[in-house]
Amino acid sequence: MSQLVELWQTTGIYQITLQQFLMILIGSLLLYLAIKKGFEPLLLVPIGFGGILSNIPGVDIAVGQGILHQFYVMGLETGVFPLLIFMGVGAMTDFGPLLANPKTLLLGAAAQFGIFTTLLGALFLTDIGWFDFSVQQAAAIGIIGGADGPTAIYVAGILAPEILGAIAVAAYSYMALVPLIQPPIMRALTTPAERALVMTQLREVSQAEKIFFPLVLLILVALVVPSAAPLLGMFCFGNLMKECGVVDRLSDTAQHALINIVTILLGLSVGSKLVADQFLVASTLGILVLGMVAFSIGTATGVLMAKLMNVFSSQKINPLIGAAGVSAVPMAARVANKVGLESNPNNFLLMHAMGPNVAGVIGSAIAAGVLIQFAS
Amino acid sequence: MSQLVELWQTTGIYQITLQQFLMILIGSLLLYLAIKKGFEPLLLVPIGFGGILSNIPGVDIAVGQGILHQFYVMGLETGVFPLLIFMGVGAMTDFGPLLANPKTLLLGAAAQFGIFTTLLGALFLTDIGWFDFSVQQAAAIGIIGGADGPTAIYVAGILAPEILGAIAVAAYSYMALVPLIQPPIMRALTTPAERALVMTQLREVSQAEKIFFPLVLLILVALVVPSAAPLLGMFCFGNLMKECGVVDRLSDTAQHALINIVTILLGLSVGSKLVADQFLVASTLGILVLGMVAFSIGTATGVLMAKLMNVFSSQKINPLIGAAGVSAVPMAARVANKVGLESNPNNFLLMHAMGPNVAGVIGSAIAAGVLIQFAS
Amino acid sequence: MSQLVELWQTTGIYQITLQQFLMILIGSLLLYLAIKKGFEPLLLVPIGFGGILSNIPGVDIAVGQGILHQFYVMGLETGVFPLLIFMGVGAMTDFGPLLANPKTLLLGAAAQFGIFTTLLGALFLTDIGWFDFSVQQAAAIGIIGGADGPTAIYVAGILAPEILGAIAVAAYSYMALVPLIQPPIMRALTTPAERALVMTQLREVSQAEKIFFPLVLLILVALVVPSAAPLLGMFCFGNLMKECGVVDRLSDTAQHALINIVTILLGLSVGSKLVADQFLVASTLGILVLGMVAFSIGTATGVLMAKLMNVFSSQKINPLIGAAGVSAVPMAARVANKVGLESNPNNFLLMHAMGPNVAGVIGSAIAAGVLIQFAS
Amino acid sequence: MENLLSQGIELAVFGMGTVFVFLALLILATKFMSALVLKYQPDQQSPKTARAVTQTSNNTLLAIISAAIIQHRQQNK
Amino acid sequence: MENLLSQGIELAVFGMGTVFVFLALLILATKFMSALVLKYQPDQQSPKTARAVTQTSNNTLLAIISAAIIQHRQQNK
Amino acid sequence: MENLLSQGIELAVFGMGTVFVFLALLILATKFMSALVLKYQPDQQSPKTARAVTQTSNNTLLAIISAAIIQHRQQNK
Ligand code: NA
Ligand code: NA
Ligand code: NA
Repeated sequence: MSQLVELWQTTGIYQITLQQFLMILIGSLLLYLAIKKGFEPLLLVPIGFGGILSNIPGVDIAVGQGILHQFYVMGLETGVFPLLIFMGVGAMTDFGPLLANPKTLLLGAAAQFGIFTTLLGALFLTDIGWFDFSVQQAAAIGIIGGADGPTAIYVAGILAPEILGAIAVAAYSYMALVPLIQPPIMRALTTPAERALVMTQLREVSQAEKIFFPLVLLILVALVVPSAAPLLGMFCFGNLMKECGVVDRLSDTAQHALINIVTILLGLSVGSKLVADQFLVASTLGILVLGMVAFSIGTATGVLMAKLMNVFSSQKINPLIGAAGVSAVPMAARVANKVGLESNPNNFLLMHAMGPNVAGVIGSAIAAGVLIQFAS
Repeated sequence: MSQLVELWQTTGIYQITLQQFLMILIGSLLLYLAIKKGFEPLLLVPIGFGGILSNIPGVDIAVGQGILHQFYVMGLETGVFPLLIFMGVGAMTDFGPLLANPKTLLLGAAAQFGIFTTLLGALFLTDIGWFDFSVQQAAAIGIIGGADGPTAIYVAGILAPEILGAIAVAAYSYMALVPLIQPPIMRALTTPAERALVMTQLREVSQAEKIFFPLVLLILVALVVPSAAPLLGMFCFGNLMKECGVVDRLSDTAQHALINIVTILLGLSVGSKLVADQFLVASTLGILVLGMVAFSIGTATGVLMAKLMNVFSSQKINPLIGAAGVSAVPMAARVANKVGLESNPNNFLLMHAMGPNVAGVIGSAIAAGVLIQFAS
Repeated sequence: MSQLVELWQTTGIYQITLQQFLMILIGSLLLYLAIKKGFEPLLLVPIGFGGILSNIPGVDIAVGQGILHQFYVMGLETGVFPLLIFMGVGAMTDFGPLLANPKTLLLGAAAQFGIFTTLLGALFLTDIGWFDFSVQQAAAIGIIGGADGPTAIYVAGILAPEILGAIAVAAYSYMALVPLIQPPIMRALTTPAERALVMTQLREVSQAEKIFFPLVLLILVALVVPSAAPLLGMFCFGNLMKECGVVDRLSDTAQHALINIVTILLGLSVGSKLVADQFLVASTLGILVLGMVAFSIGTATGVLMAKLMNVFSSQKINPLIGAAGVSAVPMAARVANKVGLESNPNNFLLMHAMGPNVAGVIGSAIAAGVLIQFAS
Repeated sequence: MENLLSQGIELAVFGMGTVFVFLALLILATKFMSALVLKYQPDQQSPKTARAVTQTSNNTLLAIISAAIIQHRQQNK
Repeated sequence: MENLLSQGIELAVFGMGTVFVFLALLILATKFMSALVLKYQPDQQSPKTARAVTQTSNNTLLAIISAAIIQHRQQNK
Repeated sequence: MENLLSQGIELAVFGMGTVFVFLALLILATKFMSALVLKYQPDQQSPKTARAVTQTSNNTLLAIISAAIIQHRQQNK
């Protein structure tokens, strides 16, 4: 009889806490959003499933010798996983539209205002006593506004691993919500005439320019913001492998087998940070709200910068593509295209928006470098 | 001259022991069985070759800083390799036939009798003084009867790493021998009329059911047998990736590049446990014999359970598919199909046998969870 | 204001040293050679890029917790990366031409003279005080003459990791320079008539011979030079996977996803040894010169051995294929073919040269084993 | 040693019991899930089929292109 | 706490400043690089195009082979 | 330093000797193995060829299917 009691005490029904139950629901919600609603499924399926696994009572999965904790120690504590993802993303990125119209890089800069105003917002909320964020945490929260998953995870892993789970969930959820978040802001800040503006077609970009660009970018990073070099270095390496044309088999692997393997392991590792006692804290709510603010401000400043540039330049740009400066590649560029088509059915902005879109990746990586340098 | 002697003393001819020579022969035998006889070659080629490498005299390959020992420490001591394999197997598993006829899950339960009777057998042999197995070792030996390679390796790695080599060799050898071991038992326990029984065709299973099943399974594991959650969690994760339809690139990688890489490394790691002083012990013989007993009992109880179910149910099932409950996917299901065809050339049991076949994977993983919980 | 100064001091422009600047130029040179000139791009693109990353001032990339240093610790200090590459190379190697004409193995032996004379050369330069190489370093330098990248990196990683960067750069650069280095030597040592010699067509080799060969090779290594067993063991394992025909999915992965992933990581790891303070030392110059000498001597002794064999044998061999004995697969074999065609447009030596070519891989791995055994 | 055997018997009984209870529960849960799914999505078309259709069209497209090229070649002969 | 906010403002100002300065420099560097490339390789044909051509030929080849097999089959009917 | 050189010479002699002895033994072992194989499996057909045949049939099949689709299209025009 006593053995039956012992057996009963090993079950999850006996051991589960309300918090764990809630987290399993949240993990299931992430799976629902990913599978049914198509929210960034490549990351949210592993994160959501990992979150469920991490909250199973009575077994070490996300702590100690548990497999998800091992993945976390191996790849997130070391920064290896986000950097390898960034290499793969580099190998999938086409800088052609950016090279054809380099001034759109400024849009990628402007959209990073979201990062820094959110950082200030987090510190303000701490100042008025609503939350208790450190500068490191505030910086990690701000980077959600960079709208770039691996960058956010990399920065959070270095500056504030204790809130990594919430940050990753916020970053990927909002990236998926870009088609809902951005259009109202874009419409509010532009006139129909501005949205209908047709841009001149982009010039052809030569292979040589595409090969030199990642090297130019790398050298500039090395000279100006070395702390961004791990992120942008791996990104440029991936891009060079793609463009140089002599290591196609490596580039293919970086874009497929390697990035897929790392994505699975990274997603599960992030899921391991959804253990109830780390995730179900008041600050998570603050992170989710602040992340949304960061996205919205970035969208707005991107659009406004485009309008400002039109004041000074004769070659007009459609301000909608400024919103793509937050990154969220390629979702934000598609949104710019869609909103543009609403005002003018012959206005194809997709390729024009790809420039600020990849510029936003560079911009937020630079911002990440500054934050790591000064906040750590 | 003294240098020539020194040189001679570095050769393998000078250093090799009889035990090492024997183990090299055993490794070669495994390669022969794998290559010429088609015995589970995906595992037995790496295991056999790793076994030869591990017994090369005068060089550290399976110990110290040797490469195979590094693989072992990295992937088997941590449990990472078998769990990743299980994820890949999950991504290759189709639960359709099981969902169409869920009561065949009971066959997957019944076939696990082999595990526990073998555990008792090992302890009985210890009791009468023939061998000296601990409870942990007995449990690890029993799990051979689960007829599931990664489960056996995972359990042995946790409970009894010192006999991991023998257990893995036994598990994969007997899985390959299923077409020889099972048919006589199946024929002995059934009448020709029973074997000729044609089952009604399985209903179509919807995509939604296939998506929900791994989640239902996971939640039930979490609530009832949390200690089985690492194994079945990774399995369900792989299966969800396959079925959800939104992360096909991850599912493809889990089924190909990732599982292949891990299979190579796992096989070599297991091979590192074939070093002479660990493998050439009396207990290995006991393990081989007991493993065979475990398989046979599991086959028998699977068949008998099917007959028992037919007593109580109106919708009859062909008892041959009970034998597929040991798992050994998909070999055991094919055997059931083949034996069925002998009695009735129009009796296609393959799809019907796939249900108990994958049920057997779940059953032995649950058994593994119980053993890890109570024997470690 | 003081903050602006602080900001300025974080820039690379402020922190960069002349040495780092030089190393970034050298890294760029390697990229130029790889991309524009086609010098072994699969390795020199990652090595060159890694070299640039490693010399970015003010950020830890190649030291401490930096990503490239982590790759180095993970894969080069342990020997895992070169051994996995060797496995993949084994899975890509066809021993058919060698099996059809086994006596060409002697050419693969003769070409290793370059290794040992260079070792002596390095010690002689130390003796006369020009350099200060230890026996370990001299051995690692000599192995450049083996013309086999992973072997050179494996040996250097064990015997002299401090000069690994220079050795890898030399090895891959000279392998790429084979079409320039070898032909003058080959022409100098042969008469036009010798070069025009047409060899008899190779016999068909059966599948069974191809399956047994890696096992015969492995057993012989185990018996005679066990210290070469990690290298040749992994090589034979890869080859067996390819030839046995029952593990094609593992063989495919070893030849593609796995070797590509490891090549990326190995290249970056080697790049991490191009940090200025390790690479910009006098000994690097010595290594580069000695490596060139090693290649040249190996080429010469290969050709001379072929001529010597013709003295004693009735079945003549074209001495040009002796040069392929240095390995540098398949470049050296192609060079032999090309030089042969110059003297006789109907003289197709490619397949004949593949025999000594792969024999050279075996020969230098054996030499590596001896050096590791006696110099470490 | 007696102790070892009795420990084993206990393990076997509880183990086999857990396996049966678990899989019996899983039968119930699976049937319940299937019933729910069939109730709320009676005629859901699986995405797999949709994909297969696309692939077929692609193959058809390929065949058409091939045919066009063949015709083109034959005209140029 | 005052200190925390002022630290944040400093970080925001320097951070946003660095981002803008960097991307502005990158515009200049990119334009300079493109100008150099276009000056020294005005009509360089990209290897991608070359590869695409090869692939097309391969497909054509495939179509030809297919056609041959089809013809062969029809003749043997 | 004298010692260093003599150590090197010893290493070179033994090393080169080992390489030659090993590869000479490998020649013998290989010839012996090939002789054995040819004796016991004189006319073994390699699985590679079998596979190639299968592949060819697949391609033929593909061509047939393509032809059928083309014909079908032409009839429907
Ligand atoms: Na961004
Ligand atoms: Na089983
Ligand atoms: Na060589």
